[in-house]
Amino acid sequence: MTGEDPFPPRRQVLIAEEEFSTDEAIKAVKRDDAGAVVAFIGTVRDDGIDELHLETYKEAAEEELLAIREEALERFKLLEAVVIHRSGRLRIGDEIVIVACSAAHRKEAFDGCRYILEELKRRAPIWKKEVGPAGDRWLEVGGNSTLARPEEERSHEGRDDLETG
Amino acid sequence: MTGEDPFPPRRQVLIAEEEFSTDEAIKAVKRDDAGAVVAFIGTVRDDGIDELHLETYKEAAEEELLAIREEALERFKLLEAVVIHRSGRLRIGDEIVIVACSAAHRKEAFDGCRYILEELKRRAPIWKKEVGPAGDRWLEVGGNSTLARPEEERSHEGRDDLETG
Amino acid sequence: MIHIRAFASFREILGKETDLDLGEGSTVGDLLEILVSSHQGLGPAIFEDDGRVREYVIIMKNRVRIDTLEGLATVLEEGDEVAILPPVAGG
Amino acid sequence: MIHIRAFASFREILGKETDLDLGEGSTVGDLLEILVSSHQGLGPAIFEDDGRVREYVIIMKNRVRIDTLEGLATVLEEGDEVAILPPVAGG
Repeated sequence: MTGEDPFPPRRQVLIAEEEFSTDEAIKAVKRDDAGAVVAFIGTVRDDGIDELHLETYKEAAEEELLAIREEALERFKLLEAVVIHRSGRLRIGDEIVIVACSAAHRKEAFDGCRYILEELKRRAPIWKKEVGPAGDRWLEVGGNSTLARPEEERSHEGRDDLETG
Repeated sequence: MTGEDPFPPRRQVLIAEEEFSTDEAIKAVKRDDAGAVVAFIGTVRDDGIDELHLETYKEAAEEELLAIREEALERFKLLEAVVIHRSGRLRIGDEIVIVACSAAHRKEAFDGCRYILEELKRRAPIWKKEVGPAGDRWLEVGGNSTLARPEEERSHEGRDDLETG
Repeated sequence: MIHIRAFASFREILGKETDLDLGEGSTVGDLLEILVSSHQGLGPAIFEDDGRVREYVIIMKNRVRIDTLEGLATVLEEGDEVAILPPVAGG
Repeated sequence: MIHIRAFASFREILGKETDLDLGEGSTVGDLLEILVSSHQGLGPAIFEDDGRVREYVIIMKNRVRIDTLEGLATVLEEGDEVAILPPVAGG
Protein backbone atom coordinates (compact mmCIF):
# COMPACT_ATOMS: atom_id res chain seq x y z
CA MET A 1 0.00 0.00 0.00
CA THR A 2 1.05 3.57 -0.46
CA GLY A 3 0.72 4.56 3.20
CA GLU A 4 -2.44 6.60 2.71
CA ASP A 5 -5.73 4.99 3.72
CA PRO A 6 -6.73 3.16 0.54
CA PHE A 7 -10.44 3.24 1.35
CA PRO A 8 -11.48 6.63 2.67
CA PRO A 9 -15.20 6.86 3.44
CA ARG A 10 -17.41 7.09 0.39
CA ARG A 11 -14.46 6.49 -1.90
CA GLN A 12 -14.15 2.76 -2.38
CA VAL A 13 -12.35 2.93 -5.72
CA LEU A 14 -8.69 3.60 -6.32
CA ILE A 15 -6.19 3.92 -9.12
CA ALA A 16 -3.06 2.71 -7.35
CA GLU A 17 0.49 3.65 -8.34
CA GLU A 18 1.91 0.93 -6.11
CA GLU A 19 1.13 -2.71 -5.35
CA PHE A 20 -2.07 -3.09 -3.39
CA SER A 21 -3.16 -5.69 -0.84
CA THR A 22 -5.88 -7.98 -2.16
CA ASP A 23 -6.40 -9.18 1.39
CA GLU A 24 -7.18 -5.68 2.66
CA ALA A 25 -9.60 -5.10 -0.20
CA ILE A 26 -11.45 -8.32 0.61
CA LYS A 27 -11.56 -7.53 4.31
CA ALA A 28 -12.91 -4.07 3.48
CA VAL A 29 -16.10 -5.51 1.97
CA LYS A 30 -16.88 -7.99 4.75
CA ARG A 31 -20.02 -7.20 6.74
CA ASP A 32 -22.07 -9.03 9.32
CA ASP A 33 -25.17 -8.86 7.14
CA ALA A 34 -23.27 -10.34 4.18
CA GLY A 35 -23.12 -14.08 3.64
CA ALA A 36 -21.09 -13.91 0.45
CA VAL A 37 -17.94 -12.21 -0.79
CA VAL A 38 -16.76 -12.60 -4.36
CA ALA A 39 -13.41 -11.23 -5.47
CA PHE A 40 -11.91 -11.07 -8.93
CA ILE A 41 -8.16 -10.54 -9.19
CA GLY A 42 -6.62 -9.87 -12.58
CA THR A 43 -2.92 -10.58 -12.95
CA VAL A 44 -0.33 -10.12 -15.68
CA ARG A 45 -0.37 -13.37 -17.63
CA ASP A 46 2.80 -14.75 -19.11
CA ASP A 47 2.13 -14.43 -22.83
CA GLY A 48 5.73 -14.03 -23.80
CA ILE A 49 5.88 -10.41 -22.68
CA ASP A 50 8.40 -8.83 -20.34
CA GLU A 51 6.31 -6.06 -18.84
CA LEU A 52 2.89 -4.53 -18.97
CA HIS A 53 2.63 -0.77 -18.73
CA LEU A 54 -0.64 0.57 -17.40
CA GLU A 55 -1.59 4.14 -18.13
CA THR A 56 -4.67 5.80 -16.69
CA TYR A 57 -6.53 9.07 -16.84
CA LYS A 58 -6.64 8.84 -13.08
CA GLU A 59 -9.28 11.41 -12.19
CA ALA A 60 -11.64 10.33 -14.94
CA ALA A 61 -11.03 6.64 -14.24
CA GLU A 62 -11.86 7.01 -10.56
CA GLU A 63 -15.03 8.91 -11.44
CA GLU A 64 -16.05 6.19 -13.88
CA LEU A 65 -15.26 3.43 -11.37
CA LEU A 66 -17.34 5.19 -8.74
CA ALA A 67 -20.25 5.40 -11.17
CA ILE A 68 -19.92 1.72 -12.08
CA ARG A 69 -19.74 0.79 -8.41
CA GLU A 70 -22.91 2.75 -7.64
CA GLU A 71 -24.74 1.05 -10.50
CA ALA A 72 -23.69 -2.37 -9.20
CA LEU A 73 -24.64 -1.63 -5.60
CA GLU A 74 -28.13 -0.70 -6.69
CA ARG A 75 -28.65 -3.27 -9.43
CA PHE A 76 -27.35 -6.32 -7.57
CA LYS A 77 -28.19 -5.27 -4.01
CA LEU A 78 -24.51 -5.40 -3.10
CA LEU A 79 -23.73 -4.45 0.46
CA GLU A 80 -20.20 -3.23 -0.29
CA ALA A 81 -17.82 -3.10 -3.23
CA VAL A 82 -14.18 -2.10 -3.61
CA VAL A 83 -12.31 -1.63 -6.88
CA ILE A 84 -8.57 -1.08 -7.12
CA HIS A 85 -6.75 -0.84 -10.46
CA ARG A 86 -3.03 -0.50 -10.86
CA SER A 87 -1.21 2.12 -12.86
CA GLY A 88 2.46 1.92 -13.83
CA ARG A 89 4.89 -0.82 -14.84
CA LEU A 90 3.93 -4.37 -13.98
CA ARG A 91 5.67 -7.70 -14.42
CA ILE A 92 4.40 -11.25 -14.93
CA GLY A 93 2.21 -12.29 -12.01
CA ASP A 94 1.65 -8.76 -10.71
CA GLU A 95 -1.88 -7.84 -9.75
CA ILE A 96 -3.64 -5.49 -12.17
CA VAL A 97 -7.05 -5.17 -10.62
CA ILE A 98 -9.23 -6.40 -7.80
CA VAL A 99 -13.00 -6.17 -7.72
CA ALA A 100 -14.37 -7.32 -4.34
CA CYS A 101 -18.10 -7.40 -3.58
CA SER A 102 -20.23 -8.52 -0.66
CA ALA A 103 -23.92 -9.36 -0.65
CA ALA A 104 -26.42 -11.28 1.42
CA HIS A 105 -26.38 -14.13 -1.10
CA ARG A 106 -23.91 -15.62 -3.53
CA LYS A 107 -25.75 -14.92 -6.77
CA GLU A 108 -25.79 -11.19 -6.17
CA ALA A 109 -22.13 -11.15 -5.18
CA PHE A 110 -21.08 -13.10 -8.31
CA ASP A 111 -23.24 -11.06 -10.67
CA GLY A 112 -22.25 -7.74 -9.14
CA CYS A 113 -18.54 -8.57 -9.31
CA ARG A 114 -18.83 -9.64 -12.92
CA TYR A 115 -20.78 -6.50 -13.81
CA ILE A 116 -18.21 -4.15 -12.28
CA LEU A 117 -15.36 -5.95 -14.02
CA GLU A 118 -16.96 -5.94 -17.47
CA GLU A 119 -18.02 -2.31 -17.21
CA LEU A 120 -14.54 -1.35 -16.01
CA LYS A 121 -13.04 -2.98 -19.08
CA ARG A 122 -15.43 -1.15 -21.38
CA ARG A 123 -15.65 2.23 -19.78
CA ALA A 124 -12.71 3.13 -17.54
CA PRO A 125 -10.01 5.24 -19.22
CA ILE A 126 -7.18 2.77 -18.69
CA TRP A 127 -4.71 1.51 -21.27
CA LYS A 128 -2.22 -1.32 -21.43
CA LYS A 129 1.01 -1.56 -23.35
CA GLU A 130 2.70 -4.90 -23.72
CA VAL A 131 6.48 -4.62 -23.69
CA GLY A 132 8.29 -7.68 -25.00
CA PRO A 133 10.95 -9.10 -27.25
CA ALA A 134 8.82 -8.26 -30.30
CA GLY A 135 8.58 -4.61 -29.27
CA ASP A 136 5.84 -2.51 -27.69
CA ARG A 137 2.16 -2.86 -28.44
CA TRP A 138 -0.77 -0.82 -27.14
CA LEU A 139 -3.85 -2.91 -26.50
CA GLU A 140 -6.61 -0.69 -27.69
CA VAL A 141 -8.91 -2.54 -30.00
CA GLY A 142 -12.48 -2.88 -28.81
CA GLY A 143 -14.90 -0.77 -27.25
CA ASN A 144 -15.84 1.94 -24.91
CA SER A 145 -18.19 3.36 -27.48
CA THR A 146 -21.10 2.85 -25.15
CA LEU A 147 -19.48 4.71 -22.26
CA ALA A 148 -22.49 6.98 -21.97
CA ARG A 149 -25.05 4.17 -22.10
CA PRO A 150 -24.51 2.02 -19.01
CA GLU A 151 -28.21 1.15 -18.72
CA GLU A 152 -28.35 -0.71 -21.99
CA GLU A 153 -28.26 -4.47 -22.27
CA ARG A 154 -24.99 -5.53 -23.78
CA SER A 155 -23.01 -8.69 -24.26
CA HIS A 156 -20.20 -9.08 -21.78
CA GLU A 157 -18.27 -11.63 -23.75
CA GLY A 158 -16.66 -9.77 -26.60
CA ARG A 159 -13.13 -8.94 -25.66
CA ASP A 160 -11.50 -11.97 -24.15
CA ASP A 161 -8.72 -11.82 -26.67
CA LEU A 162 -7.45 -8.64 -25.15
CA GLU A 163 -7.68 -9.16 -21.47
CA THR A 164 -4.93 -10.24 -19.21
CA GLY A 165 -7.50 -10.56 -16.45
CA MET B 1 -4.03 -22.12 10.14
CA THR B 2 -3.58 -25.32 12.02
CA GLY B 3 0.16 -25.47 11.67
CA GLU B 4 0.17 -28.30 9.12
CA ASP B 5 0.65 -27.39 5.46
CA PRO B 6 -2.92 -26.70 4.34
CA PHE B 7 -2.23 -27.55 0.69
CA PRO B 8 -0.12 -30.67 0.36
CA PRO B 9 0.58 -31.64 -3.25
CA ARG B 10 -2.40 -33.12 -5.07
CA ARG B 11 -4.69 -32.42 -2.16
CA GLN B 12 -6.07 -28.94 -2.68
CA VAL B 13 -9.22 -29.43 -0.64
CA LEU B 14 -9.56 -29.28 3.11
CA ILE B 15 -12.17 -29.62 5.84
CA ALA B 16 -10.66 -27.29 8.44
CA GLU B 17 -11.33 -27.51 12.16
CA GLU B 18 -9.79 -24.08 12.70
CA GLU B 19 -9.98 -20.68 11.04
CA PHE B 20 -8.26 -20.64 7.70
CA SER B 21 -6.47 -17.88 5.80
CA THR B 22 -8.38 -16.71 2.74
CA ASP B 23 -5.25 -14.87 1.66
CA GLU B 24 -3.18 -18.05 1.62
CA ALA B 25 -5.85 -19.89 -0.34
CA ILE B 26 -5.92 -17.14 -2.96
CA LYS B 27 -2.12 -17.03 -3.19
CA ALA B 28 -2.10 -20.81 -3.60
CA VAL B 29 -4.00 -20.62 -6.91
CA LYS B 30 -1.94 -17.83 -8.49
CA ARG B 31 0.11 -18.88 -11.52
CA ASP B 32 2.10 -17.08 -14.16
CA ASP B 33 -0.04 -18.53 -16.94
CA ALA B 34 -3.22 -17.36 -15.19
CA GLY B 35 -4.69 -13.94 -15.88
CA ALA B 36 -7.68 -14.35 -13.61
CA VAL B 37 -8.37 -15.45 -10.05
CA VAL B 38 -11.91 -15.65 -8.70
CA ALA B 39 -12.55 -16.34 -5.04
CA PHE B 40 -15.84 -16.95 -3.26
CA ILE B 41 -15.86 -16.56 0.51
CA GLY B 42 -18.94 -17.60 2.44
CA THR B 43 -19.39 -16.10 5.89
CA VAL B 44 -21.87 -16.52 8.74
CA ARG B 45 -24.55 -13.92 8.08
CA ASP B 46 -26.26 -12.18 10.96
CA ASP B 47 -29.78 -13.54 10.70
CA GLY B 48 -30.56 -13.25 14.36
CA ILE B 49 -28.55 -16.33 15.25
CA ASP B 50 -25.83 -16.63 17.87
CA GLU B 51 -23.74 -19.40 16.39
CA LEU B 52 -23.57 -21.73 13.44
CA HIS B 53 -22.43 -25.28 14.07
CA LEU B 54 -20.87 -27.03 11.11
CA GLU B 55 -20.73 -30.80 11.08
CA THR B 56 -18.99 -32.79 8.37
CA TYR B 57 -18.37 -36.37 7.35
CA LYS B 58 -14.79 -35.29 6.91
CA GLU B 59 -13.34 -38.15 4.87
CA ALA B 60 -16.34 -38.37 2.55
CA ALA B 61 -16.55 -34.58 2.24
CA GLU B 62 -12.91 -34.29 1.21
CA GLU B 63 -13.37 -37.08 -1.33
CA GLU B 64 -16.43 -35.34 -2.76
CA LEU B 65 -14.67 -31.95 -2.87
CA LEU B 66 -11.71 -33.52 -4.67
CA ALA B 67 -14.08 -35.01 -7.24
CA ILE B 68 -15.88 -31.68 -7.72
CA ARG B 69 -12.55 -29.90 -8.07
CA GLU B 70 -11.39 -32.34 -10.74
CA GLU B 71 -14.63 -31.89 -12.67
CA ALA B 72 -14.21 -28.12 -12.58
CA LEU B 73 -10.54 -28.20 -13.61
CA GLU B 74 -11.46 -30.19 -16.69
CA ARG B 75 -14.77 -28.57 -17.57
CA PHE B 76 -13.68 -24.94 -17.18
CA LYS B 77 -10.00 -25.28 -18.03
CA LEU B 78 -9.07 -24.04 -14.59
CA LEU B 79 -5.35 -23.88 -13.90
CA GLU B 80 -5.71 -24.33 -10.16
CA ALA B 81 -8.46 -24.56 -7.56
CA VAL B 82 -8.50 -24.67 -3.77
CA VAL B 83 -11.50 -25.41 -1.58
CA ILE B 84 -11.51 -25.06 2.20
CA HIS B 85 -14.63 -25.62 4.29
CA ARG B 86 -14.86 -25.10 8.00
CA SER B 87 -16.10 -27.56 10.55
CA GLY B 88 -17.00 -26.69 14.14
CA ARG B 89 -18.61 -23.74 15.92
CA LEU B 90 -18.68 -20.44 14.06
CA ARG B 91 -19.90 -16.99 15.00
CA ILE B 92 -21.31 -14.10 12.99
CA GLY B 93 -18.80 -12.97 10.37
CA ASP B 94 -16.67 -16.11 10.55
CA GLU B 95 -15.60 -17.65 7.28
CA ILE B 96 -17.39 -20.87 6.36
CA VAL B 97 -15.88 -21.65 2.99
CA ILE B 98 -13.50 -20.38 0.35
CA VAL B 99 -13.45 -21.52 -3.26
CA ALA B 100 -10.51 -19.99 -5.14
CA CYS B 101 -9.87 -20.67 -8.83
CA SER B 102 -7.39 -19.47 -11.40
CA ALA B 103 -7.66 -19.58 -15.18
CA ALA B 104 -6.20 -17.92 -18.22
CA HIS B 105 -9.36 -15.81 -18.64
CA ARG B 106 -12.01 -14.39 -16.40
CA LYS B 107 -15.03 -16.27 -17.74
CA GLU B 108 -13.51 -19.66 -16.95
CA ALA B 109 -12.46 -18.54 -13.48
CA PHE B 110 -15.95 -17.18 -12.67
CA ASP B 111 -17.78 -20.18 -14.08
CA GLY B 112 -15.44 -22.70 -12.45
CA CYS B 113 -15.71 -21.03 -9.06
CA ARG B 114 -19.50 -20.96 -9.29
CA TYR B 115 -19.62 -24.60 -10.34
CA ILE B 116 -17.50 -25.81 -7.43
CA LEU B 117 -19.56 -23.80 -4.96
CA GLU B 118 -22.93 -25.04 -6.23
CA GLU B 119 -21.81 -28.64 -6.40
CA LEU B 120 -20.32 -28.40 -2.91
CA LYS B 121 -23.67 -27.21 -1.58
CA ARG B 122 -25.49 -30.05 -3.29
CA ARG B 123 -23.10 -32.92 -2.83
CA ALA B 124 -20.65 -32.50 0.04
CA PRO B 125 -21.71 -34.21 3.29
CA ILE B 126 -21.74 -31.05 5.39
CA TRP B 127 -24.49 -29.85 7.72
CA LYS B 128 -25.29 -26.61 9.46
CA LYS B 129 -27.15 -26.01 12.67
CA GLU B 130 -28.28 -22.54 13.57
CA VAL B 131 -28.09 -21.86 17.29
CA GLY B 132 -30.07 -18.84 18.42
CA PRO B 133 -32.54 -17.37 20.86
CA ALA B 134 -35.34 -19.41 19.24
CA GLY B 135 -33.44 -22.67 19.79
CA ASP B 136 -31.44 -24.93 17.50
CA ARG B 137 -32.33 -25.70 13.92
CA TRP B 138 -30.65 -28.05 11.46
CA LEU B 139 -30.61 -26.69 7.94
CA GLU B 140 -31.30 -29.73 5.87
CA VAL B 141 -34.03 -29.08 3.41
CA GLY B 142 -33.03 -29.40 -0.21
CA GLY B 143 -31.03 -31.67 -2.13
CA ASN B 144 -28.14 -33.90 -2.63
CA SER B 145 -30.33 -36.40 -4.41
CA THR B 146 -28.23 -36.07 -7.55
CA LEU B 147 -24.93 -36.80 -5.80
CA ALA B 148 -24.19 -39.56 -8.26
CA ARG B 149 -25.07 -37.53 -11.35
CA PRO B 150 -22.60 -34.63 -11.59
CA GLU B 151 -22.61 -34.65 -15.37
CA GLU B 152 -26.25 -33.70 -15.68
CA GLU B 153 -27.46 -30.19 -16.42
CA ARG B 154 -29.12 -28.77 -13.35
CA SER B 155 -30.38 -25.42 -12.17
CA HIS B 156 -27.98 -23.75 -9.77
CA GLU B 157 -30.49 -21.36 -8.30
CA GLY B 158 -32.74 -23.40 -6.08
CA ARG B 159 -31.47 -23.14 -2.55
CA ASP B 160 -30.74 -19.51 -1.81
CA ASP B 161 -33.11 -19.57 1.13
CA LEU B 162 -30.83 -21.94 2.95
CA GLU B 163 -27.39 -20.64 2.31
CA THR B 164 -25.43 -18.41 4.55
CA GLY B 165 -22.86 -18.07 1.76
CA MET C 1 -18.70 -55.90 13.70
CA ILE C 2 -20.23 -53.15 11.55
CA HIS C 3 -19.23 -49.59 12.32
CA ILE C 4 -22.14 -47.12 12.11
CA ARG C 5 -21.73 -43.37 11.74
CA ALA C 6 -24.56 -40.86 11.78
CA PHE C 7 -24.47 -37.11 11.23
CA ALA C 8 -26.38 -33.96 12.11
CA SER C 9 -30.01 -34.68 13.04
CA PHE C 10 -29.45 -38.43 12.60
CA ARG C 11 -26.51 -38.25 14.97
CA GLU C 12 -28.73 -36.61 17.56
CA ILE C 13 -31.02 -39.63 17.34
CA LEU C 14 -28.40 -42.38 17.00
CA GLY C 15 -25.27 -41.02 18.57
CA LYS C 16 -22.20 -40.27 16.49
CA GLU C 17 -20.64 -43.71 16.28
CA THR C 18 -21.76 -47.16 17.31
CA ASP C 19 -20.85 -50.72 16.46
CA LEU C 20 -23.24 -53.55 15.78
CA ASP C 21 -22.72 -57.28 15.34
CA LEU C 22 -24.78 -58.73 12.51
CA GLY C 23 -25.20 -62.26 11.23
CA GLU C 24 -23.33 -63.44 8.14
CA GLY C 25 -24.98 -62.18 4.94
CA SER C 26 -26.89 -59.35 6.60
CA THR C 27 -27.76 -56.39 4.41
CA VAL C 28 -27.88 -52.63 4.84
CA GLY C 29 -31.65 -53.00 5.01
CA ASP C 30 -31.30 -55.44 7.92
CA LEU C 31 -29.02 -53.02 9.73
CA LEU C 32 -31.37 -50.08 9.27
CA GLU C 33 -34.31 -52.18 10.46
CA ILE C 34 -32.50 -52.89 13.71
CA LEU C 35 -31.59 -49.24 14.19
CA VAL C 36 -35.10 -48.01 13.39
CA SER C 37 -36.72 -50.48 15.76
CA SER C 38 -34.60 -49.20 18.64
CA HIS C 39 -34.63 -45.44 17.94
CA GLN C 40 -37.79 -43.37 18.12
CA GLY C 41 -38.29 -41.10 15.10
CA LEU C 42 -35.53 -42.60 12.97
CA GLY C 43 -37.85 -44.59 10.70
CA PRO C 44 -39.87 -41.70 9.27
CA ALA C 45 -36.67 -39.62 8.98
CA ILE C 46 -34.99 -42.19 6.73
CA PHE C 47 -37.87 -43.90 4.90
CA GLU C 48 -40.84 -42.94 2.78
CA ASP C 49 -44.15 -44.61 3.65
CA ASP C 50 -43.49 -47.19 0.94
CA GLY C 51 -40.18 -48.25 2.50
CA ARG C 52 -37.84 -46.54 0.05
CA VAL C 53 -35.03 -44.38 1.39
CA ARG C 54 -36.05 -40.69 1.22
CA GLU C 55 -34.78 -38.73 -1.77
CA TYR C 56 -32.27 -36.52 0.08
CA VAL C 57 -31.12 -39.12 2.60
CA ILE C 58 -27.86 -40.88 1.76
CA ILE C 59 -26.71 -44.22 3.05
CA MET C 60 -23.07 -45.09 2.38
CA LYS C 61 -21.13 -48.29 2.76
CA ASN C 62 -17.41 -47.56 3.11
CA ARG C 63 -18.05 -44.05 1.72
CA VAL C 64 -19.82 -45.35 -1.39
CA ARG C 65 -23.54 -44.55 -1.82
CA ILE C 66 -25.58 -47.74 -1.59
CA ASP C 67 -27.73 -46.63 -4.52
CA THR C 68 -24.63 -47.17 -6.69
CA LEU C 69 -24.29 -50.66 -5.09
CA GLU C 70 -27.21 -52.99 -4.40
CA GLY C 71 -29.28 -50.48 -2.46
CA LEU C 72 -30.84 -51.81 0.75
CA ALA C 73 -29.89 -55.30 -0.43
CA THR C 74 -26.18 -54.47 -0.26
CA VAL C 75 -24.50 -57.16 1.81
CA LEU C 76 -22.32 -56.12 4.75
CA GLU C 77 -19.09 -57.71 5.80
CA GLU C 78 -17.06 -57.67 8.97
CA GLY C 79 -15.39 -54.26 9.37
CA ASP C 80 -17.63 -52.34 7.01
CA GLU C 81 -18.54 -48.74 7.82
CA VAL C 82 -22.14 -47.67 7.23
CA ALA C 83 -22.87 -43.93 7.27
CA ILE C 84 -26.37 -42.44 7.56
CA LEU C 85 -26.59 -38.89 6.19
CA PRO C 86 -29.51 -36.48 6.37
CA PRO C 87 -29.90 -33.92 3.53
CA VAL C 88 -26.76 -31.82 3.20
CA ALA C 89 -26.51 -28.05 3.59
CA GLY C 90 -22.90 -26.98 3.21
CA GLY C 91 -21.41 -23.82 1.74
CA MET D 1 -5.25 28.84 -22.21
CA ILE D 2 -6.67 25.36 -22.89
CA HIS D 3 -5.01 22.44 -21.15
CA ILE D 4 -4.66 19.37 -23.37
CA ARG D 5 -4.10 15.85 -22.08
CA ALA D 6 -3.49 12.81 -24.23
CA PHE D 7 -3.10 9.17 -23.23
CA ALA D 8 -1.51 5.95 -24.42
CA SER D 9 -0.87 5.97 -28.18
CA PHE D 10 -2.22 9.51 -28.48
CA ARG D 11 0.20 10.64 -25.77
CA GLU D 12 3.06 9.16 -27.76
CA ILE D 13 2.05 11.39 -30.67
CA LEU D 14 1.09 14.53 -28.74
CA GLY D 15 3.02 14.39 -25.50
CA LYS D 16 1.25 13.92 -22.21
CA GLU D 17 0.24 17.50 -21.48
CA THR D 18 0.34 20.72 -23.46
CA ASP D 19 -1.35 24.11 -23.35
CA LEU D 20 -2.75 26.03 -26.25
CA ASP D 21 -4.09 29.56 -26.59
CA LEU D 22 -7.23 29.74 -28.69
CA GLY D 23 -9.35 32.67 -29.79
CA GLU D 24 -12.60 33.52 -28.00
CA GLY D 25 -15.41 31.16 -29.03
CA SER D 26 -13.15 28.42 -30.36
CA THR D 27 -14.55 24.90 -30.33
CA VAL D 28 -13.22 21.43 -29.60
CA GLY D 29 -13.22 20.90 -33.37
CA ASP D 30 -11.00 23.96 -33.83
CA LEU D 31 -8.60 22.67 -31.20
CA LEU D 32 -8.37 19.22 -32.76
CA GLU D 33 -7.81 20.75 -36.20
CA ILE D 34 -4.79 22.63 -34.88
CA LEU D 35 -3.40 19.53 -33.18
CA VAL D 36 -3.95 17.35 -36.23
CA SER D 37 -2.30 19.83 -38.56
CA SER D 38 0.84 19.83 -36.45
CA HIS D 39 1.12 16.11 -35.56
CA GLN D 40 1.74 13.45 -38.15
CA GLY D 41 -0.66 10.48 -37.85
CA LEU D 42 -3.01 12.07 -35.36
CA GLY D 43 -5.75 12.83 -37.90
CA PRO D 44 -6.46 9.27 -39.04
CA ALA D 45 -6.15 8.04 -35.45
CA ILE D 46 -8.93 10.33 -34.24
CA PHE D 47 -11.18 10.80 -37.28
CA GLU D 48 -13.07 8.68 -39.77
CA ASP D 49 -12.72 9.64 -43.43
CA ASP D 50 -15.97 11.58 -43.17
CA GLY D 51 -14.66 13.76 -40.34
CA ARG D 52 -16.54 12.14 -37.46
CA VAL D 53 -14.65 11.10 -34.35
CA ARG D 54 -13.91 7.36 -34.47
CA GLU D 55 -16.30 5.11 -32.52
CA TYR D 56 -13.89 4.08 -29.75
CA VAL D 57 -12.09 7.40 -29.44
CA ILE D 58 -13.28 9.66 -26.62
CA ILE D 59 -12.83 13.39 -26.39
CA MET D 60 -13.61 14.95 -23.02
CA LYS D 61 -13.99 18.53 -21.87
CA ASN D 62 -13.40 18.82 -18.13
CA ARG D 63 -13.91 15.02 -17.84
CA VAL D 64 -17.26 15.08 -19.62
CA ARG D 65 -17.55 13.33 -22.98
CA ILE D 66 -18.18 15.88 -25.71
CA ASP D 67 -20.79 13.63 -27.30
CA THR D 68 -22.95 14.37 -24.25
CA LEU D 69 -22.27 18.11 -24.86
CA GLU D 70 -22.25 19.76 -28.27
CA GLY D 71 -19.77 17.34 -29.88
CA LEU D 72 -17.03 18.97 -31.94
CA ALA D 73 -19.03 22.22 -31.75
CA THR D 74 -18.58 22.37 -27.97
CA VAL D 75 -17.19 25.81 -27.15
CA LEU D 76 -14.03 26.05 -25.05
CA GLU D 77 -13.33 28.60 -22.37
CA GLU D 78 -10.20 29.80 -20.64
CA GLY D 79 -8.95 27.09 -18.25
CA ASP D 80 -10.81 24.16 -19.81
CA GLU D 81 -9.15 20.76 -19.92
CA VAL D 82 -9.52 18.73 -23.10
CA ALA D 83 -8.59 15.04 -22.95
CA ILE D 84 -8.01 12.85 -25.99
CA LEU D 85 -8.48 9.14 -25.29
CA PRO D 86 -7.77 6.18 -27.55
CA PRO D 87 -9.90 3.04 -27.12
CA VAL D 88 -9.64 1.75 -23.55
CA ALA D 89 -8.29 -1.63 -22.47
CA GLY D 90 -8.32 -1.86 -18.68
CA GLY D 91 -8.92 -4.80 -16.39
